[in-house]
Amino acid sequence: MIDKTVASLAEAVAGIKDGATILVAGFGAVGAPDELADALIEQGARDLVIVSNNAGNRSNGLAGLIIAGRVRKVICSYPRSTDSTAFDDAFKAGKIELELVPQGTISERMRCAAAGLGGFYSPVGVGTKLAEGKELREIDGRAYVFEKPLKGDVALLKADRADRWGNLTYRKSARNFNPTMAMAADLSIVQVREIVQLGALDPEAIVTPGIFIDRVVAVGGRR
Amino acid sequence: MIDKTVASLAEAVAGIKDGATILVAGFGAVGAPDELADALIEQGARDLVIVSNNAGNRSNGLAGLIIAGRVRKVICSYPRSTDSTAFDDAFKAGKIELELVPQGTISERMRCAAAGLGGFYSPVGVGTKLAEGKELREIDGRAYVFEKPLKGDVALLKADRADRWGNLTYRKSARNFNPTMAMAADLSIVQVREIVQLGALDPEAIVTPGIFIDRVVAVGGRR
Amino acid sequence: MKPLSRRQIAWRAAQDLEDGSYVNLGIGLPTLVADFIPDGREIVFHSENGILGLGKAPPPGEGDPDLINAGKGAASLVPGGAFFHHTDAFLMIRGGHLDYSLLGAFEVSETGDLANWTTEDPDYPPGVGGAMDLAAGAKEVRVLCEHTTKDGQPRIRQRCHYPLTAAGVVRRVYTNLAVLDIGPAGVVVREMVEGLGLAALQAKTEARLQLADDWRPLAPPPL
Amino acid sequence: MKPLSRRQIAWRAAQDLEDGSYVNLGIGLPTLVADFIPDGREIVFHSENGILGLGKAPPPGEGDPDLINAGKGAASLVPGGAFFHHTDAFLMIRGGHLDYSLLGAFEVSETGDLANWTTEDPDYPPGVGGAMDLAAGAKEVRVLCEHTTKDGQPRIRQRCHYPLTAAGVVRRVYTNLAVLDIGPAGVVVREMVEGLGLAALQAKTEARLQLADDWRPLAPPPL
Repeated sequence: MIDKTVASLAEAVAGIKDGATILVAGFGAVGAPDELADALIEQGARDLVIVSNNAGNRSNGLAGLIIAGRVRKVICSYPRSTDSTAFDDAFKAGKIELELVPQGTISERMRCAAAGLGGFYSPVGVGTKLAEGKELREIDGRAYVFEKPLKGDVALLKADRADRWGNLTYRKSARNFNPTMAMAADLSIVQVREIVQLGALDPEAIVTPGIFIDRVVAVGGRR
Repeated sequence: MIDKTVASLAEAVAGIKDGATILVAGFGAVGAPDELADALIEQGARDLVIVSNNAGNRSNGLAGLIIAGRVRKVICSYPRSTDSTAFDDAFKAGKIELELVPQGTISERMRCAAAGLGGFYSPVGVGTKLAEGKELREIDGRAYVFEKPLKGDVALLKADRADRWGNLTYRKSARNFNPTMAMAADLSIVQVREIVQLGALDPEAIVTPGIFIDRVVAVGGRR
Repeated sequence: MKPLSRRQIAWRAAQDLEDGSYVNLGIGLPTLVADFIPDGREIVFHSENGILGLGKAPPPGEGDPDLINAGKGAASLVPGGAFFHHTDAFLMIRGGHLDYSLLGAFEVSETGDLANWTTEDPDYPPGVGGAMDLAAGAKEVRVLCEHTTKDGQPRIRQRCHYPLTAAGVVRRVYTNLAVLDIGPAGVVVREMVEGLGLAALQAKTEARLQLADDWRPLAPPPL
Repeated sequence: MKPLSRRQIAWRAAQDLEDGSYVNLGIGLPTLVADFIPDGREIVFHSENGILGLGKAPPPGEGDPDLINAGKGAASLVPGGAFFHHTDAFLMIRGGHLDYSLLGAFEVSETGDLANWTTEDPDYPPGVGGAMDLAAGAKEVRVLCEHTTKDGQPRIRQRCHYPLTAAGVVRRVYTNLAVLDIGPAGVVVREMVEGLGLAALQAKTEARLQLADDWRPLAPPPL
């Protein structure tokens, strides 16, 4: 029997290794797996490379990992926000590395890894600082930069509902990076509001099929 | 006001030009826009390049276009079936050109066009006849072939329900190539069972957002 | 001579959005455009975090925490709106599916180069977000900005001094003094505020200006 | 010596699918595997046309015309199943998300090359379908086939004579005479039908065989 549900947050993040590349979903605070990130602090893994759109808010989730000194590098599109002090302080102190990637390029590079492709040519960033050092190629008269797949050892995700197979649905704009990151990691872990019976999710409306998910933990929360 | 609905099949296929590249959805007979293809026969465009998974069944839809002599070339993964006599006859008579592309590569090449990318590296087909003449590249120790985007002038699609913005839902495995082809053509035309009020489709369960759709025509049919 | 207010710049840009357009509004000044769409026009607003049909900000306290816009403020969805994931949101952007991307700018060059992502302030980590994707992908990129910086330096330049977001993409600029088109003929003044002559406008502009034969006064209503 | 029936070959392959596996069954002989999954194991079957959780064929007349399998026969969905589009279906295949791809074969070489898509019959147009994707993408590719052709020619060869589907991908072969593993040590016989010696098996095999120290009799139940 397939049962990907686990009983606790500690069990959900068990076994994550030092030095792991961790995809952390969310756009700002929305759709961000804060409880899983908190559990990862407890779990103790360090020297992490984080792939995320932002770099954490206040002291929640990802910001907590940074404050705890567990993050070696952040690959993201937009580290700054009004309350991104954890990252800002670590960055100014030279304690954290930053690799800036355009937002659509981050998600496309993760999808590329998920799809088993070796890379793609993107028009985004051509002629800018962020394309420096990258292979340039003209295809049918337009200039492109070569982008490589971006894969995670682990993905930390947040969804609304799940079943024991790991099928997922989301709420509104909390979907954001979750479905792509779910596909792009070796170990995909999701926190959900609610676990439902197998067969209760509409097969036409499942956004992330369970094949991409390894562990599911219910954390409750608002609907 | 945005109203992509049109009153007739004739209006739905109006203006399609001779020589056009037409993406025709469906996997076998399921999800195939047969009524639109029939209307295209009436409309009269010729010298067409068809991109599809199969090459038509009996005398329906795409097969009808072939029988009517309107198709110059078919780009597909699997032309043969027990009832693909229209294509088989034209092929044997040397009246139609065939470009064979692996099934996943066809859909990925269309998505590539839809996503504004210049091409991608795929492991599929490496070392086979279907990769002959294609650029080969080794990336991180694995061999890939370079695949270019595949774009349509027109997409002929079939969905279950639509609203006047062109938002679409599908039924079961009739989804197949429809969502990808919808994104990959300059003019995307869909036949649907039913047109519903704007706002009646669940925004979490819309599969093809209306931005990709240009014309919607209701043809009724079973639910 | 009375320069436009920020709301008047937004009003002017809104007048040019045709009924049925799909539009992404950048953070800051472009966001105001949504408030000035002429009655009777249905415009579909796209948000990079996976929304088509972005509606107005809800009354304070009535928002859904899972529904935010690209600026991470509370948002709403209009009937006909749809949710999707980040990779699809950027497929829409990069793949040319949006009619207009309206962006803010630090600088625009006379060849349409755009600089709007970093001033290289050493006190803060840089952030690019979706800026490069939005600048590279839409059918047409338009800029809204003040004509000069706070200390009077021109923003419309022969060449950008800040790092580029994208090269050669901007087609129209709305400022507090003028509406400018950028094309093969260079920078053409289509509208100027009343009481301002070409010489006076040129004095505030580094790029060489040409006056359109059919130029008109830029005269928004009081707002 | 009693060769296995087709159903017995399928039975043998089914025994090796662990509980919780995600599996794609190729058209023909591999399709039979679904009938022989040992009790208590939950296996999720994938179909290239956008289905996870493919169930048994419905009773005649009770199928849904919109729900078919890769062979275009009537199908069903099990509780927990999900529908998705073709590009996602092949992302799962190409991206290594399937545990097993079970395929038929014309020939397999001693280095794991697979030929199963064309015999270059000049009387028919060629078709590749999803064969190359399925052979290139799954975590493990296994083949089910008769040990020899109808006229007694070996299918397990030093090198394939028919055009390749993929090079170096097959890890295990189930035939009516044996279970063979292909790896760095070459082709290793893990099981043989009772009454057959290595020399007799070698006589029906072009590739050089080695007998595993712990080889066992291949003895399926009567089916």
